[in-house]
Amino acid sequence: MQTIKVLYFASLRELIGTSETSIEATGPVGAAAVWKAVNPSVELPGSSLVAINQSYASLDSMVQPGDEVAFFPPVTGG
Amino acid sequence: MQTIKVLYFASLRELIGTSETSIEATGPVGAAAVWKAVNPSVELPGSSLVAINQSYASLDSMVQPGDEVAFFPPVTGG
Amino acid sequence: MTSLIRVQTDALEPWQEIAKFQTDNFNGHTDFGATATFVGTMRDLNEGDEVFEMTLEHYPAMTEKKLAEIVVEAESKWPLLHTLLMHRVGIIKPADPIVLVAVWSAHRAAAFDACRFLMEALKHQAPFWKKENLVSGQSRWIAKNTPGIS
Amino acid sequence: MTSLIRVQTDALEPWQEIAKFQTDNFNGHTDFGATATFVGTMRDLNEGDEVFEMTLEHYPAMTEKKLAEIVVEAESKWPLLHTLLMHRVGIIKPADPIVLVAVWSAHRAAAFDACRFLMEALKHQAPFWKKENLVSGQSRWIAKNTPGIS
Repeated sequence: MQTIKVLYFASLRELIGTSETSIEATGPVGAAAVWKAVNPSVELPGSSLVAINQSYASLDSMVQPGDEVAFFPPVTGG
Repeated sequence: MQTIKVLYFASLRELIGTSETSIEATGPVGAAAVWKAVNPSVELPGSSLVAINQSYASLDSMVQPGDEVAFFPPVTGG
Repeated sequence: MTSLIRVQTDALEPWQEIAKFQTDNFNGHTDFGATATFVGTMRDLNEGDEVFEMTLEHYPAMTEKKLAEIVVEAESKWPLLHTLLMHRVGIIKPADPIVLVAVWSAHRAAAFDACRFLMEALKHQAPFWKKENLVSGQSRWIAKNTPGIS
Repeated sequence: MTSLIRVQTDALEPWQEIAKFQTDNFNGHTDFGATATFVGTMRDLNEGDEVFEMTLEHYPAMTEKKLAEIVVEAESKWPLLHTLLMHRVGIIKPADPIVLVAVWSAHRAAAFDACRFLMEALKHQAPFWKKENLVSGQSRWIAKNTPGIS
């Protein structure tokens, strides 16, 4: 059993009310399923982006135990 | 009778050996004819540019008495 | 070849930073003929509303990784000699510089192209988010960037 | 709106000039979100030959007129707020900055496009000529510019 770290940024951080949480996992789990596991009652906003270990991924991508997964809105830097 | 000022720059200045000369004119004369009048024995190099009163012109353009006409090679600033 | 990437909460003085980067690393070098730079500065008006200040949030570990990736990508596409990339985070006030991109190359086409590429890649990929605090007292997250092509 | 065009024999310090132009004319303004700049610097190698120094000649009355025209043209094509254009003439040594173009606009697309347009227009239209004095002792006029599009 290993931890998957879950991060939220910007408007998603405010929507969830926290910047970080975690779940325990014994095997790979889809990014969408990670969201559902930690936020069972909140739908992920449609324009949201996902990163696994600081690289862009999709909701279908598999998150491994020990990974860091982040959910955030479209980026607006520069 | 009025003066037409003739200027040369860069390699054309060196070709002619002077930066400025002039001719007298009573009426309009083509830029090519101005060159011929002041440099009867030197052919204008093919890539040369012409400016009349500090604006680009062509060899067919008419130079008026009192005008300034300049002959120079392609520009290479910046 | 020198590349410097920096994300900072301190005020950014772009022209001083460019001059310093050049002096520190390659002053007097005769291999670069072209330097192209871009500076993005905070405006006090957005979508018709007066903006009092902005909060710039980022995802530090990913920002670092992503900015390094886009610099490597630019260096693979164009023959760049040096690259400087700086970005503010935290509280930003109107007229504050937010982002600086500067590239040095032998010729101008590469410098212009790479500078613009870096700026667009940064805006579309680097995990920064802007929240506007309006003069009216309201605040809002900026939903998306303005287009980079007119 | 401020435009400054200057042709000078003195050394050109581009980053200081940009900072000074901004401080003197529109420091703290909140209407520009984008500044794009280009600096052209003398290299010591051209077409395989080592260049010792360069002589930059121009046609003063026409240079002034032509540079003013291209700034007006850029201002008619893009919503520019400020434009700075500086060019060296006389004796130039390797690593010396030769030309500086800087534009300020509300958004980045206009700033990038206008900066590049000004640079290309300057190179193709402004009556400057470069003569290279080679390390070998020979000297030669540069026949034409390198292309601006890669």
